[in-house]
Order: sequence, then C-alpha cells, then structure tokens
Amino acid sequence: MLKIIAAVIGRDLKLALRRQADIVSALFFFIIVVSLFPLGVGPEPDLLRKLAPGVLWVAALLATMLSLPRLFADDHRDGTLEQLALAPHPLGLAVTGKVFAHWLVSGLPLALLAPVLGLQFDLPTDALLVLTGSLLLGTPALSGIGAIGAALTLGLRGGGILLSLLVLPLYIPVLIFGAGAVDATVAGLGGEGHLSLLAALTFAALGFAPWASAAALKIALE
Amino acid sequence: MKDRFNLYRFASPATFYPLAGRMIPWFAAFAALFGLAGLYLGMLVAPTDFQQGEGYRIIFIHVPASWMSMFIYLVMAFWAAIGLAFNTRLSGMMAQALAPTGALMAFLSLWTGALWGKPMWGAWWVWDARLTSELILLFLYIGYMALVAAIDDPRRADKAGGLLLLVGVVNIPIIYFSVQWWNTLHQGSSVNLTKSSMAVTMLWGMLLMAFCFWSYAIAVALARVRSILLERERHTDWVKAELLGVGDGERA
Amino acid sequence: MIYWNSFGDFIAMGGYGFYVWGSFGLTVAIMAIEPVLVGRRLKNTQARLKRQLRAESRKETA
Amino acid sequence: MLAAEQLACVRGERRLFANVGFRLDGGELLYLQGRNGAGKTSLLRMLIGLLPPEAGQILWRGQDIHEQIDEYRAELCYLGHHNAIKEELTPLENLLLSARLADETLSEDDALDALEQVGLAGREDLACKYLSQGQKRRVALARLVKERRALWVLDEPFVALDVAAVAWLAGIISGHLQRGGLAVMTTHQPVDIPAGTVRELRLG
Repeated sequence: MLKIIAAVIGRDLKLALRRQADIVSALFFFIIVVSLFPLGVGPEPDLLRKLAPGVLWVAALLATMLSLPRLFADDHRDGTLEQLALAPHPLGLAVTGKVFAHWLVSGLPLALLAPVLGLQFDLPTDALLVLTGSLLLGTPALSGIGAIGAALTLGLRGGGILLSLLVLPLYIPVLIFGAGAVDATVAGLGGEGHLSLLAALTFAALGFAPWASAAALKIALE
Repeated sequence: MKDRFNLYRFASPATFYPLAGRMIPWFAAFAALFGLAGLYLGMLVAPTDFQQGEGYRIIFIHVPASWMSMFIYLVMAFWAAIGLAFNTRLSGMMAQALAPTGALMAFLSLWTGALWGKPMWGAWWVWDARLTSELILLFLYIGYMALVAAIDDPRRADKAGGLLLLVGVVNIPIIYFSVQWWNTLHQGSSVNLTKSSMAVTMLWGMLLMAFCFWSYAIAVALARVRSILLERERHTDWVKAELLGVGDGERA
Repeated sequence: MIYWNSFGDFIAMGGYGFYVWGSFGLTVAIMAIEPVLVGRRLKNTQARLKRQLRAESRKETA
Repeated sequence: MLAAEQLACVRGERRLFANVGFRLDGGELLYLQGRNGAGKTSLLRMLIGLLPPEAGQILWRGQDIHEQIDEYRAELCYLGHHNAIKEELTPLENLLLSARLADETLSEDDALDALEQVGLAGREDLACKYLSQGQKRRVALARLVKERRALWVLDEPFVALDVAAVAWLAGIISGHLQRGGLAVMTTHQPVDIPAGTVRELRLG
C-alpha cells in the first residue's frame, strides 16, 4: 500500500523537478499578489498587520488553484492515468500519492515563503511562526479538496474557471481557521484552538478527498 | 416482492412521465391554496411585532425560502446518493430539475434577508453567520449547475454532479460551523436577531407559507424533470408513443 | 379579524413598505416567471421532438 | 477463460452495439474489427473494466470481472492508443516506473534488454520528448517484452510502426499466445500472427 503511494510521489516529484517553471511561477504569483496589497491599501503598519493573515491566506489559496488544473490533466492526456486506474490496487491510493506530491511542490514552498512575506506586513515573530504553521497544516487540505475539483472537471471546456467555482466555496473553512489562527496570535489570544481545528480539517480532507477524487476520475475515464 | 416491483415501475421513466404530468396540477393548486391562506394570515390578520414593527412580515417569505434552499439541496444529495448507489436513470434528472429552483430559493433568501437587514441592522449586508452560509450555499448551487452544464454526456453529468452534491452535503455542516465560529469571534453578539415570542397566527402564517413554497418547488421540479426526460429519452419507444398520443388527443 | 385599519396603512406597512413590498414583489415575480419558463420549455421540447419524429417517419415511409 | 455475454454499449445517446458476445481461451487471439465509430475502443474499455457495460457481463475465469476487479487487473495488461509515457522522462525511467506503478518487479537489466529489443539501444537516457512518434510507440511496446500477465488488451498496436517493428511485434504476440496467454486487439490492417488460434469479431 505504502509502496504504490511512494512510487506515485516519487514519479510526480521527478516530473515536477524536470518542469520547474510551473512551481516557480505559482510561487511568484503568490509573492506578487501579496506585495500588491500594501500598494492598494496604503503603507500604515497597523492596517497591514490587520490585513496580513487574510491577504496571505487568500493569496496562498489562489496560488494553489493555479496548479490544480494540471494535477490530473497531463496524466489524462498521455494515457498514464488510465494505466494508474488499471493497476491492481485501488485508485484512491495513487491519488493519495498525487495529492502528497502536489502539496510538496505547491503547499510546502508557500508555507516556507510566507514568513518572509509576512515581514512586509510588519507581523511580529510569534505571528510569523503561527502563519507558517497554519499554512503547513492547512495547505494539505487545499491539495486534497482541490484534487476532487480537478478530477470532476477533468477534460471539460473551461475547466480551470469551473474548477475554481467548485473548489473555492469548499476552501472556506480552511481559510477561516488558517487566517483565524494568525489573527488570534496578532490579537494576543493564542491560535492553538484554530490550529487544532485546522489539523482536524486536514486529516478529514486527506482521508476523504482521495477516494472522492478517485470516484470522479473513474467517471471521467468512462 | 410486490413492493419491489412497484418501486421499479415508478422509477421507470415511461411510468413516471405521465404520473408527473398528473401530479403537477395538484401541487400547483396546493401551492396556490397554501399561499393564499398564508398570505391572508401573515399579511392581513397577524398583529405587528412589538420590537420590529411591520418589517418583520418579511419573515413569511424569508424563512420559508431559506428552509427550502437548504431542504432542496438535501433532497438533491439524496437523489445523488440513490443514483450513484443504484445507477437509476431518474435520480440524476431529479437532482438537475431541482437545482435551479433551489438556487432561486437561496437567492430569494439572500434578497429578503438584505431587505430585512437594512431597517433592522441598518445595513443591506452584514457578515452574519446565517447570511454568509446562505451565500455559500448559493455558490454551491451555481457550481453544481455549471458543472452539469459543462459535461456533454448526460450520464457522466449525472454521476459527476451527484458526486459534487455528496461532497457538498458533507461540507455544509463544516462550512456552517466554521462560519458561525468566525462570526462570533469577529462580531460578538451584536447582530443577533431579536427572538420575540411568536404569536400563534404568525407561526401558522409561516408554516402555511412553507407548505406553499414546498408544493411550488415540487410542481416546478416535476415540470422540469418532464422536459429533461423527453430530451434524454427521445429515441425510446415510450417517448414516441407519448408524443404521438398527445398529438392524436389534440387533433380529436 | 383583519389587523389593518385602512388600505393605505396596509401599503405603508408602518413605514417598512419599501422593504416588505420589495421582498414580496420579487418573490411573487420569480414564482410567476419560473413556472412560465419551465412550462414553455416543456411545450417547446414536446413540439420540437414531435416535429423530428414526423420528419423521421416521413423518411421511413418514403 | 474470458467470456463476454450480450454486451451493449450506449455512448451519449447513440447505441453503438448490442448483443455482442464471445469466448476466448488460453492461446487464442481475438481480432476486433469494424469501421470507425463502431465501438471497438468502447468494447476494449469494457473489457478492461473502465466502462461499465449498458447491458450484459464480462466473465474472467467464470466470474464477473467487477466482482474481482483487483485480481482481474493483476492478470491484465492494456495498451491504449495513448502511449502512457512521460515526455520528460527517459525510456528507461518510463519503463521502470510503469512497472512499479503496475505493481510488477522489473530489474534495470531486464528493462535495458527490452529497450534493446525494440531498437532503442543508445537512447535509454534521452528524454522521450526528443524521440519520434514511432520511437515513442516502441517505448510503450517495450512493456510487452517482459510482460507475463495472462490477458493482453491492445488498442491499434501496429499504428506508427515500420515493417520490421510490425514483424517484431507479431513475434512477441505469438510468443505470448504460445505460453498460453490470451490477447484481444483492434486493428485496421490484419497482421499475420504465426502462432495461436485467431478469432474475429466484427462490430457494426
């Protein structure tokens, strides 16, 4: 069971590394969107500190969305998705691998980059730590839920826009608890409650999403 | 064994199409009846609310619309589950026929909520937990309709749409809970609705209106499912017989 | 039995007329338009399919 | 071993075929023929269990394939008209990966040997995007060299191959049949397979 997950992760990471432009452009998108906000709302540190959690989290959400349409599309086009579906083990395991690999190349870099961008918004150190922690905890759920949307819209016209329409409403709880954790830390209330709820969401999403995605992929492959 | 047989008979499109046709006038009549009775009680008989004045009368459509918007989504998810589990043709069509009405109900709930909120809270829109959840529910409806419309093959559309509905219905409690939590953290308890003890006439007015919306939704959805049925099954013998039969009736 | 003293009071809704009638107006409009649209769609579908059917049967007999 | 009974297929709203059935035993090959759009590929997708049939059933060793899907797929090898290779990876990596993902053991020596057989010696370490169409097809076909699964389902395997490669592939399929394997394939140009019983099924 772990063997197949590891094999898929290994394959997707190898492919992502041979096509670094995708990872880098999603990261740049994140950086640019976050940096645009101070230009839009003005440089007052108080206002920026208040906006920072929401801005960083929304930008992370959008940056994740960018890479989702290709999660299954490439494999679908060249026929490897069929081969994965025909392997003698449940497709959900392979999808679990793909979700992890997607997180490793999209969510993880975002989380590692976020504290640097948080400095632009004058966030205190403890808030920066919580920001990184909340992104580390929450982005796997984004990859998981996103995989469902990517599988449902596989091969459809205008799939990218449709994908955001389907997935963004489902991202709301992650956004609320993720940004809420940072917010609470800035306000001096402590973000532990938010973080544990975020962890619960991520576990639920990672348990449930690959199987829902696998079901959607089977529908798309019919 | 006999029950099983009957169930299958009603689930078959050929039986369901004329059955739906016969049921529509009844539900339309119920809707009109309940609506008139509800409006009479709610608008003419019920006394004013001592805290909210006459503005509270929006409740007679706001609450039924909100109930229906949630209820219809649950019914759609129920059909989706049936369709995915038993591979019945009718289920997906039922879900699709309900979706536009459910979306309209969600929209009406938001619209009347805004018109209620302005005089009560002084703002057209507040990020109250209920309004926010309702807005997200509207997004879910729109997402479902967009997905189904984007898929050409009707069977794939049914299955993918059904899967999305199930994912949505699992998420709705999570979304509602998170929005409520977020709301209490940010707003305190400043915008809670006044909970006045409701007069009996008000309660009856609201229930009657809820029945009206309920019958209305069933009638509209049945009419819509009839068009979808004809469209989908246009190559089958029963549709041909049905259409030619209708033609004969008109000529006679 | 009836709560209102005059028709004018009923319309004014104690100063909330705009909000109350705005809500009821749109609801009534939607509930009037939606069934008409759905009914027309059903009629159109029936008529179109019947036309197609006739064209097919003519082709078969010819 | 493989039997199909009363299969029917509906795509969109078109009924492609109905009442299709056949039996296939060890050492036998089924040629699937028919004009474009007759449902050849759809039938193949039913046989590999991706497309649920509208009516009828498919039996493997006497049992419905959907009741034993993982066991069935452990005995199944499918080659679609997509090559199922990754352009960014080399032929060697592709071969090793597809074996790993299909839960098979394939040593690097075996893989190199297979690539040599399909005439890709010296190109093992070149990313597949630099290969020609025919060469990419050969990478996909190299899977068959060490493939010991009982049932091969091949969708247009001879497309984009030159004469020598066609002969080579026919030999590979013969070897498979001689070992008692089964094969189902679609093709526009019937190729002589030297060994095994050949059955034909015409759709449409």
